[in-house]
Amino acid sequence: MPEEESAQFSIESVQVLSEDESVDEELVPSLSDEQLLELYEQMKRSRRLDERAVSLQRRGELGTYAPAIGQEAAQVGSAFAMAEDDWIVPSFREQPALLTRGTPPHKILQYAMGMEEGAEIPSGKGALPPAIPVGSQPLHAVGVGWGEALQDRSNVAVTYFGDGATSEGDVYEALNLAGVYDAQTVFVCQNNRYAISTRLEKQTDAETLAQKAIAAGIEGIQVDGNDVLAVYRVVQDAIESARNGDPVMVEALTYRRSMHTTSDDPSVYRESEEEAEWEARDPIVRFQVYLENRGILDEETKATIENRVESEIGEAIDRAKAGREEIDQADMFEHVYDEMPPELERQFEAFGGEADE
Amino acid sequence: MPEEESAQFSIESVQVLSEDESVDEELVPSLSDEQLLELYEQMKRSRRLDERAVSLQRRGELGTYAPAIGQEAAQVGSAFAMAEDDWIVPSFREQPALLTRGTPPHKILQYAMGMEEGAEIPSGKGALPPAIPVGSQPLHAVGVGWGEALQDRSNVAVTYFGDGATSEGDVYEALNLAGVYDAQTVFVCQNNRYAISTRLEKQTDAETLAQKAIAAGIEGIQVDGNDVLAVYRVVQDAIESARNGDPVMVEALTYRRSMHTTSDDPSVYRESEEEAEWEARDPIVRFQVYLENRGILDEETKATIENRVESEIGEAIDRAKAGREEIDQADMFEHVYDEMPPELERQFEAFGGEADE
Amino acid sequence: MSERLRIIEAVRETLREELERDDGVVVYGEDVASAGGVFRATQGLADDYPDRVFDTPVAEAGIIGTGVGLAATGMRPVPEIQFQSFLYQGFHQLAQHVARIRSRTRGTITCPMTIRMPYGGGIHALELHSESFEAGFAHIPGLQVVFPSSPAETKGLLTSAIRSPDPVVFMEPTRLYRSFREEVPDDHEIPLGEARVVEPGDDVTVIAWGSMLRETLDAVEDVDASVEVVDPRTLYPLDTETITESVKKTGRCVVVHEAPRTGGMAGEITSRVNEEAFLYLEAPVERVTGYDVPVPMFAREDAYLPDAERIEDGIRNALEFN
Amino acid sequence: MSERLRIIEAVRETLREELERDDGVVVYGEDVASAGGVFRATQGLADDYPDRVFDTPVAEAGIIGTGVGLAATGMRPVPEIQFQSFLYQGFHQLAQHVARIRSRTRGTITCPMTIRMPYGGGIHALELHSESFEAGFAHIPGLQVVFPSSPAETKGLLTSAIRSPDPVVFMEPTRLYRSFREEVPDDHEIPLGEARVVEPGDDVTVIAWGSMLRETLDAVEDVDASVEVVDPRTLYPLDTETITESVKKTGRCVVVHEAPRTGGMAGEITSRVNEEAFLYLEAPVERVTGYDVPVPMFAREDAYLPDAERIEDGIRNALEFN
Ligand SMILES: Cc1ncc(C[n+]2csc(CCOP(=O)(O)OP(=O)(O)O)c2C)c(N)n1
Ligand SMILES: Cc1ncc(C[n+]2csc(CCOP(=O)(O)OP(=O)(O)O)c2C)c(N)n1
Ligand SMILES: [Mg+2]
Ligand SMILES: [Mg+2]
Repeated sequence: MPEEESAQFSIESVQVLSEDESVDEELVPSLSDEQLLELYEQMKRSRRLDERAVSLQRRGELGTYAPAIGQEAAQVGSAFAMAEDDWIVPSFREQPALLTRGTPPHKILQYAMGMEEGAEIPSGKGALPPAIPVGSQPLHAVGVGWGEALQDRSNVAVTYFGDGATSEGDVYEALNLAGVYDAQTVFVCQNNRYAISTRLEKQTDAETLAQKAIAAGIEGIQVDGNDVLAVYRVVQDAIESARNGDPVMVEALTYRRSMHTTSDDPSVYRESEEEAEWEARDPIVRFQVYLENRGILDEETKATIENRVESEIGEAIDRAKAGREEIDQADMFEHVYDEMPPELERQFEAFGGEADE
Repeated sequence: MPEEESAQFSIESVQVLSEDESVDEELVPSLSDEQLLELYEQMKRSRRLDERAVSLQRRGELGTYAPAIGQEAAQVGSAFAMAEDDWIVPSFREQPALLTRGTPPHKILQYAMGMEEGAEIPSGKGALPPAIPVGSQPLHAVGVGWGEALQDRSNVAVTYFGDGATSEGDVYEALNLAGVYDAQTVFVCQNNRYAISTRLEKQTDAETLAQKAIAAGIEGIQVDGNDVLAVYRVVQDAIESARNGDPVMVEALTYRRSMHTTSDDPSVYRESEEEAEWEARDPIVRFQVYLENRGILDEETKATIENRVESEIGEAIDRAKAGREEIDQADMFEHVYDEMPPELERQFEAFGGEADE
Repeated sequence: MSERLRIIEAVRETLREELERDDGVVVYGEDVASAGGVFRATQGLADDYPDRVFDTPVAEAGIIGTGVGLAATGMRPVPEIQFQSFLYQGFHQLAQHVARIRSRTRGTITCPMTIRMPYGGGIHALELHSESFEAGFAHIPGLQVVFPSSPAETKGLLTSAIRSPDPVVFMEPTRLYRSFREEVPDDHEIPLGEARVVEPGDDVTVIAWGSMLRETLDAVEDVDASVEVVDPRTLYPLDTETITESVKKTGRCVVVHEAPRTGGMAGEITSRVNEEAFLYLEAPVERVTGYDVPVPMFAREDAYLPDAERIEDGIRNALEFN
Repeated sequence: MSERLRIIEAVRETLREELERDDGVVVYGEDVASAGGVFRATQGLADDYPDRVFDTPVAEAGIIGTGVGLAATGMRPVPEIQFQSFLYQGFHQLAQHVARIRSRTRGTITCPMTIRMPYGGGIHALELHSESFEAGFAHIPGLQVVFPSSPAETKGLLTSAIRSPDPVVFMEPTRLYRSFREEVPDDHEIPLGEARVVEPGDDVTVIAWGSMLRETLDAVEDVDASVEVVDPRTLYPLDTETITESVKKTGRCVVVHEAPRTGGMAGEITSRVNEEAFLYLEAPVERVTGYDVPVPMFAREDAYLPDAERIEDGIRNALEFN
């Protein structure tokens, strides 16, 4: 003092594969050809699932569905960086990440069929279910990352949310508490430029979303979210840091190429030129060209992958539909409490259900 | 990109009167001798009110009371920078600011006597009442600053909250919305180092609180909160900026020298050495020496001020007590709705009240 | 000049008229301006009133909390919460400030805010898009809780809500938004706190609001008795008199709501009927309600929601009790 | 070895025992560790369990929300909310996640969390330190709502709450924290969902919980009739059977609560009594409650709170009804 700078901050931004397909070789993560192909295949699988799901919805087979088209690199790259026992804490558009973590596609479809079956966590760990309230899930991820630390385990929680979610107080509380509790938590903010119809400029005056982390005193970093290698690299580092008790927020710069959900019509609030621009930056295409240039991906492999994805998703659709035929309406009474309380039992009986015991 | 700095930030810190009484003359705000003495007198008045209130509470005359002892410069300096029609949006420890804005001390005492009378805003504008939920008021100040702008008025809202409050999601939402709405709002965060027993280090990993503003993309600045001239200077600039639609967050570095409230015993959670250190930095003493050195304050003036404050507060106590004798218990039914709904009227009658109309 | 409108259109027309009539009215919420709201309730309003119709960030505490400040400066905030369950993000602002600022300041600061939001099930939406927490809201002194059940009711009640000097939680039945049209008079105000006898009858009183009123009217057609159907319209204040007068006449009463049974408004109405019409009651007040379970996702939602059949059963129970 | 304890001490001893018994238990909240809580309920615990007793930032949504995650990792979070009204800051986490994660995941993720908090008036505290929103909590399926009314009850109920596989909202009557001592047995568990007949009687049933139970017991002494006093202890699940058995015997019923009347739990109890014991009822169920006003600041708080006198009046009304 009298007038001095008391603190300084900066936000870094990382890209490995640029849009013109030039590559920063120093930053390329060390992944085997198989792993690179797996990244590619997961992105393709997710894209195809979303496409099929949207048309199923149009035919009345699914309820409201939120496609992640355009965000595959941000999600697959980050989820791929997780270790086996790490936790994923999604919001509601995380098909690519969930598939990468091993959720079978028929479960994702069942969720979209309005079946709680699709949100089961059979092992009871490693994941929390999709949940709809925007911005509310990062706090759970902090709890998980804190709980793992308290129990001397090294697993981290990776949570996903959008640009819009950063306006919710909960997200800020989560970042701040993560810092205080040294929670083993990584925050992946997918800045896809829109919260339904609302452009990022209307959510905040902040020039980056990564700088939200500064308020919490934790690290914030930007990454090109359409560059799967950059995402993988940055999130891998973030996970390593979080494993040591230093939580990180990653802002993945991407774009929601499709509708917000199947109830939405983006033409009401944005220009098709903008969509075309981002089509040109599509994360799958960019990575595909990279793999082709590196000689990892040829037409045959591509066809094999496409066929595999196609048949898997076809089977998943059949399986999801078959599961739907079997649902028991009375199930809604079963999972509210560990033991059904008497008042609920009476309602259950009036409903026509029969108690298990 | 590939790896580049995408954004940079810094936080400034301002001091005019240093602890050793050296003065940065360039930064001294241009205030007349009368104004300087007024600042001094308001600080004294507030200190004395708090002291008397604590002893009244000890004698059972008041309920829980939250003294602002040690924070007088942060509050008086900032409130003094406001223009006549600006709005003050307090939390619950704002006696110095409220007195400076003209709230009569007997109202403050009545509030502490558990009387809503003490929270009346007779003109219906220029102030919101004290309110207890931590961190919840800044959003109101954003609404006020936004509403004034929407109605093409230039008044600003100045809101007060503590270091602890910055952990609440609401405070972050307020900062962020202020940026988005260009709200005519100034946020005065009094970092008095404690939220009840909880030290600042347990609230956040952020090294300053001013950097919370970075998350919102608005300006944040630190000021020595025990230096009334620095506070006045910084907040005056902030108000000017807010009047033009650029909200500012000011972190005033100060110390809660006394108990959290009269229900609290700080010796449970902090050392008396720490308290002694901050006694040495007392904002009133520092400013008094400055005024003496500048030859503005002599013993006689000091005595006059002390006597005036003493008798005013004595009168305020009498007046508050007299008001307490007159309260009508049935009033609680009167101000819930503009017109008492029938169910409430029935309860009111059962209570023994009589309808006005 | 009256028009045949749907509920969603009645909302829009009312907002337009109130924006026109009172330049303190400000309409804001998530996706309210550029997209006209996710149900298009506010479509076009931002074009005509660009300075008083706003998109907000996704921040419900902020939406409600800033409204308190807007109101203090003399405006009439009419925020939209995208779905009722997301008001919970701002529940503290509602309960601690919106409902209390009048009493906190002895009437010197008030909060004439109307919080509009779609509530209830029946459109096969995502989880947490189908709740109806009216009992919780009605339990907070200082609030008014209003339920339109048709386009004309929407116009009349929303007009009164916006003009009311006190805050209103305005619960719009999602599944009726586009389900039918009705003649909607111009300049229509329905006083808050007055119930409506929708169908007169002598054997049993059925009380239902919002979307459950429609189910009830369906149910009544199939019941072989003279049923009086009462729509309370506002749950706070609640028009006890109209309800109890009806029960005094019929001696039997059924209350219908979508919300879970325990703690729902049927309990409150039962209490009031007990207090005012006990000696006339020939049967216990029958409750036809949602179950004590979270509204399930849509594959099981229909099983959760009371429908005409369950309402018929309830009416028969009430009629047959001896 | 039993001890004579106050409620506040019973809370502390129970927390200590559960921390000792189960190393998944984690106790956290504002000022809970270094200061031992603003009422000293957690005093000393951080010394003995420094790795499982924590001070948190002032962030109630965070306190509740992180608990969901802690629970998922296998811990048993026992957060303290400093005063009941401040749970509202985390209401969305409670209603959207704590209450629902079991049903959302078909029982594969659960939330065995016990949220402790002081509720109710009577200690002349600041505004918003005196509320009791139990009716709102009991209306949220998935939660259990528990009210201790004495030191032994506190021990028995808190032990069961912490061990329960489902979330509990545990409402501690602030004004009874230090008001009396009672013998508190070791290793005491009271099953959730079982009411207690505190005093047997034949003429009228009075139902009261938490601090209102004490007022009721005072009132009963001055009433010239045989009064059966029932403490439901948990409002969800609610022991309908014990309540209705009592009313079947007495034919008359009074429900007492601090919360505002409209939408309060008395309505629910009235409904259940109607449904199960209608033909036994000789008088309407009488409600003795707070008024439909925000709990006023303390200069008027006593006028708000039901006291022995108002309870006596209520009992007389119930007895005299013909
Ligand atoms: C608390 C809450 N408020 C509002 C909504 C309605 N809503 C669903 S998605 C959404 C926008 C979210 O935007 P963003 O966080 O950017 O995620 P994205 O949809 O782009 O993936 C909104 C407002 C909600 N689900 N939850
Ligand atoms: C929402 C809410 N949570 C908790 C409390 C209880 N409480 C009152 S003051 C306080 C600490 C506030 O600390 P800070 O913001 O630093 O303000 P200070 O007391 O230092 O002025 C707490 C936790 C409250 N009043 N409101
Ligand atoms: Mg988005
Ligand atoms: Mg503080």
